[in-house]
Amino acid sequence: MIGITILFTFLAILSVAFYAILSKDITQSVILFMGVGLGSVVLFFIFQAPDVALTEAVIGTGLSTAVFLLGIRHTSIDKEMES
Amino acid sequence: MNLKKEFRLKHIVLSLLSSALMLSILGLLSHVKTNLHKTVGDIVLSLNMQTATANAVTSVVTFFRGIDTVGEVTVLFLATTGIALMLSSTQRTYKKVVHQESFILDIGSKMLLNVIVLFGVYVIVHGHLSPGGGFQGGVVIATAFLLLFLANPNMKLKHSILTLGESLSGAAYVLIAIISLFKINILLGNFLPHPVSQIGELVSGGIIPIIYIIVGIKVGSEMSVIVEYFVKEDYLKEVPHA
Amino acid sequence: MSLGYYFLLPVIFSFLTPYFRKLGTSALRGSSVFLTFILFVQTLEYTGVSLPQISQFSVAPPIGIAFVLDNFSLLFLLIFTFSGFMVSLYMLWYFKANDNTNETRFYVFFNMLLAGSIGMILSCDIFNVYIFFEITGISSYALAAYNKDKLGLEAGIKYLIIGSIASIFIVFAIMLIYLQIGTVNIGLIAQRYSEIDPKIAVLIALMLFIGFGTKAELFPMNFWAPDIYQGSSSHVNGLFSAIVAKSYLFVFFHLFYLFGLNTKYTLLIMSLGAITFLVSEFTALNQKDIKRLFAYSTLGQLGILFMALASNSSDTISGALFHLASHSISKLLIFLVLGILISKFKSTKITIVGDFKSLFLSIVLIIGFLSILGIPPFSGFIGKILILKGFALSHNYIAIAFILLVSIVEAVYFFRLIALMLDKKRTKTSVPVGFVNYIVLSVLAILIVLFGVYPSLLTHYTDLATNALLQPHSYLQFALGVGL
Amino acid sequence: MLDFFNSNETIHFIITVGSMLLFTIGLYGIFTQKNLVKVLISFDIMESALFLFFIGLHYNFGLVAPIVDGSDKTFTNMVDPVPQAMILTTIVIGLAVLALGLSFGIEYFRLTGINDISKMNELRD
Amino acid sequence: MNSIFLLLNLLPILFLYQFGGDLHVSLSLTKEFTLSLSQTPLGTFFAYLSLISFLLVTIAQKSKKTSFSYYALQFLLSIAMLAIVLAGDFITFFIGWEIMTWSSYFLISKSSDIDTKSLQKYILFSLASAFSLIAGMVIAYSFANSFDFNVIQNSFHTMPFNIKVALIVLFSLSFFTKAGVIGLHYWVVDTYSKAPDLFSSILSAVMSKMGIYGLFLVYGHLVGYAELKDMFGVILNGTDFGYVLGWIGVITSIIATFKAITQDEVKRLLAYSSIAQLGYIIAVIGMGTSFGVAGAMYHTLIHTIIKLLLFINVAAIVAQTGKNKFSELGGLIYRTPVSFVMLLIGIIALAGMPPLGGFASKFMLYNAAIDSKFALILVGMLFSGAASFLYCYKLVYGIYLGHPTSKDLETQKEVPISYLIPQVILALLLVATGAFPGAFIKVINPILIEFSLNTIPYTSMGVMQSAVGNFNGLFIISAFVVIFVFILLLIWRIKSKAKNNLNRFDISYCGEVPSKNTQLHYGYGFGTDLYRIKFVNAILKRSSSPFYEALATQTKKTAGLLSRMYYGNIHNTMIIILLFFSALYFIGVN
Repeated sequence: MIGITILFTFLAILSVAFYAILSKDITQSVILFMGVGLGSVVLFFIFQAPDVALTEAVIGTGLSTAVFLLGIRHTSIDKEMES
Repeated sequence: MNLKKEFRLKHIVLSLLSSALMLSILGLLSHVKTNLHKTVGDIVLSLNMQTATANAVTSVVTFFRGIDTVGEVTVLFLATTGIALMLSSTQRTYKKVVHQESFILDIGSKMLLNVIVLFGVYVIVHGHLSPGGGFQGGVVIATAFLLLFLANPNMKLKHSILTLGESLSGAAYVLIAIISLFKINILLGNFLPHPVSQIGELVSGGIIPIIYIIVGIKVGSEMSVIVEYFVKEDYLKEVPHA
Repeated sequence: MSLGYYFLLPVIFSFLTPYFRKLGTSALRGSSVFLTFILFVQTLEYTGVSLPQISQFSVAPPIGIAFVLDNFSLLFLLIFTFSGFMVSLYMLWYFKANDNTNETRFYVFFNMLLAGSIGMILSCDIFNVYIFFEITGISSYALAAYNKDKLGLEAGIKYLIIGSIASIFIVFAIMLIYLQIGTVNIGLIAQRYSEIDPKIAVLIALMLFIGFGTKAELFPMNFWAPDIYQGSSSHVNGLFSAIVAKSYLFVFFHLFYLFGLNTKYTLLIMSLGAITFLVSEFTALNQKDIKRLFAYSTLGQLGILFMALASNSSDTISGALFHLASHSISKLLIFLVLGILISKFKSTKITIVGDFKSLFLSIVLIIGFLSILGIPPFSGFIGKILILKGFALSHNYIAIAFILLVSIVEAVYFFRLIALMLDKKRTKTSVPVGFVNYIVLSVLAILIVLFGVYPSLLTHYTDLATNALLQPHSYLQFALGVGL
Repeated sequence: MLDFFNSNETIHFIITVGSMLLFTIGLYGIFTQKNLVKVLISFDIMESALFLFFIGLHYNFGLVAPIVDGSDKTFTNMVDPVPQAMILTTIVIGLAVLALGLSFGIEYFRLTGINDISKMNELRD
Repeated sequence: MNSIFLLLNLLPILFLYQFGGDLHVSLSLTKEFTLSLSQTPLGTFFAYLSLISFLLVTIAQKSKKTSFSYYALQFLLSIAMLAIVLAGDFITFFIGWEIMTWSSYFLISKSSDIDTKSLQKYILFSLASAFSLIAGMVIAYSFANSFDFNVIQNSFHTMPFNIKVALIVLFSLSFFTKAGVIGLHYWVVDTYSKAPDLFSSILSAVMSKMGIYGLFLVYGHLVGYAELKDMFGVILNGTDFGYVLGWIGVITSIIATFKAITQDEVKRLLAYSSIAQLGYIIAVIGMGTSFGVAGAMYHTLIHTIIKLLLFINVAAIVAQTGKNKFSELGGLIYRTPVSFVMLLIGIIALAGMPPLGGFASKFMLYNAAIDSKFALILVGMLFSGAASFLYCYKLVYGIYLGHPTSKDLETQKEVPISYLIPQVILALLLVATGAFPGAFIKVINPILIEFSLNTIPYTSMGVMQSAVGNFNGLFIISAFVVIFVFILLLIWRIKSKAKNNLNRFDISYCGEVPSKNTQLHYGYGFGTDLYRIKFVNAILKRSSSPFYEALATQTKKTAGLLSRMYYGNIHNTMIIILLFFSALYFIGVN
């Protein structure tokens, strides 16, 4: 069961990461990147690493996504034009 | 058109190359030994009982590899300073955001703040007993502030307090290391009593929970500063283009 | 004093800088001078102590982490603390003469740059080395971008991206090492490195090579380096050239010899070093920006050092270490003088060298130039002749011919600058030097001359360092916790 | 079938392949993407891949997290805590570098309006 | 200031005299390097030569306003040269060599009409010479395990043949560059002509001799003429090696002589003349016979004296008139008669005419060629010697004879006495060396012993022994003095009768009345039509500068090509790093 979970989580992470890289919209790729973080959290949890999972949860998916989302407003041209 | 094609070609070649590289590395990595007889981790686990810390990861982070954590805290501190250097400036003025006072948002965010901060404190304080610790808890506290900022953009943090928390906790961490040198002649040693029988209790593990609390304060204040700078960047008055 | 202070003291000083600032700018500046002075004096004290020395953190290695000081790291420690002390003195002048809005932050980065570099050379735990690598890295990114102008920020971003690549390689290597051997202690790794599956051993070596080689500015990985130097302030370049690059170089060759890679990869690294030297000296010919020019010069000298340090023969390595020390001092001197000129003329064209009128500055600058060119009686000569002698003893005449031929190219642009300086037809403006700079620059210049005429002052340490590098037995013992 | 999936070799294989593929995706991102934010994301993906690889290979069936609860006070049959501690440290460092890079990017964009790293070429001969 | 430095310059001479030819000091620099001074007869000869030259030039500087740094650098230069000639090992030698290089560089840069290009030329050639030297010395070290001359000398015969050849070639290249052998002389003319006027004398008279010293050191001391003979074999009566050097020297002197004749600038002419004279020395230095060494050594001495005299003379004229071209000078004989006489003595010696020292040295040179039976080389030397009459004549005619070319030349006064003192001393030295050529045998014999060659028999002060017969300098000079006095009396008698026409436009008897702008002085055009002779034209047309210019252009192009790699695109840099990694990976792992 664990093996299958790992396999499918990896598949999910891979596809999300792939789309995060390919996506033209940066906001979208940041959100998708958060998906990578979420998948990692699951995997870390499965791997019996709750500390790392918690860290990845608050940092990888929480704070760094927030920082990215706040940051990309000021580093992309299309957003600049809107305001 | 031609250029575009070339560009795609470059991409295809590069991606093929990177996949070839990774596939070949993959082939190699199948040689990686997974069952080692005696890693440092095994020794650490066998020694961990002496530290009277229920969470072995915590004891590794704060004790066995304590200087790593000092370094890590320093890295965060440097990053914060760097971000402050970049995003704070005397020429920058922030515009007053027309902020619709929303009762629910206001009260809701403040209520949530308390809960989140409490959770953060819990995570920090129980770092040596359960998963979590100073880093995680500190970041949780920072996310509480993030929530607050999002709810009320005009809010201002008291920088002097944050700086105080940041500096003093950092200094305290180093001081603990140095005091330990004088007490038991080892830097960052566990000089407080930590009887093994206490394992699993809140007060156990000697300096380990203290260090994690200090780290929590430091990470919390630093992350809050980072969050504040990034949020404030939204409300810059001028957006000059050179 | 415990070795741990080398890291903990700068850290605590950095953490407390906001409060030093509140006491006044002089307290802030004074604190940094004080800190670097203590570190330097402490290092001088270690020269009289029997080495290696060890000081552990928390638990004894190989489980815990310890700082080990052997003769090889002592030499670097001397260079770093001395350079740090000189720069901190120089900063007394710099912030008086220039914009000091972000002075507090500068000192944070400066102290931590020093601490990170020192930690990198002292730590006997490879993951800990990685942490210090990041500390040094982040400080240098921030210092590169410190001016917050277009060029500085660009330099900072570029440096950060390259640093991230390097750190990914290093993390990967550390992980593979841990997976293979189950330890991150350098001593244990060195003992068991031969047990690793040979193909994975190659992969690990390669990743460490790319990681540290990129940061140490080895040829195909150094296209970023001139940009960084051009974008940053001149005194920061002095730090990069005298301390940062040298600390990566230290780790590179420390691991190179400890892990026994010297038998396999000597030729590769020597030839890469040679190419680095050739390409950067040629490229320097065309430069119009003074900082970029000396960036290429630094790259070139690092190329010689790579060539000589990888050569596996004790004579050459001893010479290379002498050359390294001499190069650190000379480049620091040059960059500090350039800092004075740039802050006066607000320009970075190479012509500023010909525009100033100050006998003192001209003399020290020319001493620096001649020393880097390896002309007696300055210290660079001894370094160069020792390296050449070492190559001669191993009958590596190609290396000798190569170094000498490219040195002529190097001479072209150095003497072009000197000719510019001596050109009487240019209108010269007098440049205020500042009291403290007289001291700093003359100390550096005197050291260059002193090491040139009385080299046994330094060769004593370089010989010891070479022995420590090539026969790392006692280092390995200490890294495993002997001596506690 | 489930037995096949529940062997150590299999999950280690899955982890190795999966994380290296993730790493490749990050590598591909670095090769092709020029937006600074995208590059930073690629770096983060590569780092995540490494973390998964490292933590995953230290997991074997039957091992538990290195935490004791009050009742059972022995540290046996547990996952190696040292890699976890190292990864914890690396995650935080990664965040720090990322945030710093982003702040550089913001400031640079404010000055020049450029977010493409291949167009940052004021610094040249 | 001048007197202080005069005294300072005296000090080393006294110091050297004090030790009386037996100075052996050593100072341990590091555990491998020792700085050692070890006096040899050869070194002593060159030491006195250079120190006395410096003293004389310092005297001449008395009336020229000179800064402290100039004097200090000049003193440093003299000490550096002392270190070179007294060095007992290569480290000392090289340190002296490099200090000489850069101190002279800074001295040259003090000139008012120096430009960056000439400075670059000078320093790059000097450094190339130094680096070739350093390459030689470390290669020698790799076999001898020491930089000490004696150790290298003892272990030289144990080295493999190709290493021996490499060493000889490297050292020769280094010293040839300093001496300005044709092809490597690219820097010489510009530097000599643009250096400060008095410093040119040191460059030409002393510094180029350091190259000669180096050649003597290598061929005579380190390698040894016997070893040279063993290595390369014998042709006619000299060594094969000497034959090659002979041709190099002769070609150098012929080309430089013709180039000298066509020059308009006084110092450029002297510079080419210097190259030509050093060519003679190089022509005989490798012959491996006593007379070869003696000839080279004697010519070294004489050339030093002559060039000091001429350059000081010219420097005085330039300082007095502010003009340094033949086309701007002329007719100074009545205004500066003493200078004229001095220059006359100088060129008589330079042309190798009896009775002065120049003749004795030329005699020795030809003698050496005859002794080795190198007939063609002798012919070449004679040809070049004959051609050198032309530029000697141009020198005296262009400056002193003919009509003054401008008004201000007519009111010139005699040059200051401080310029004249060294000239008089040097002229007397020329007379003395002409009169007592045998005295030199006493100097040369210890050197010949050092080189393990046969000594030249000594009969008396005035007689020079040679392979083709003796020549009695004292007799010749007495005869010449008698004749000279006779002619002088005759001239004086005629002159007292003739009327002295002082107006330079009073030449209307030619049927043409010159205007104010008419050039009346044609001396400067002397020799410019030589290109009509096909052979000379072939020499004059060719120059080494296109080669070096092309080299510089190519270097620049290469630099431009390489610098395109560093074009600041961080994205590509990343890709290159990763590609490099994969390349190494595929090579290393598979």
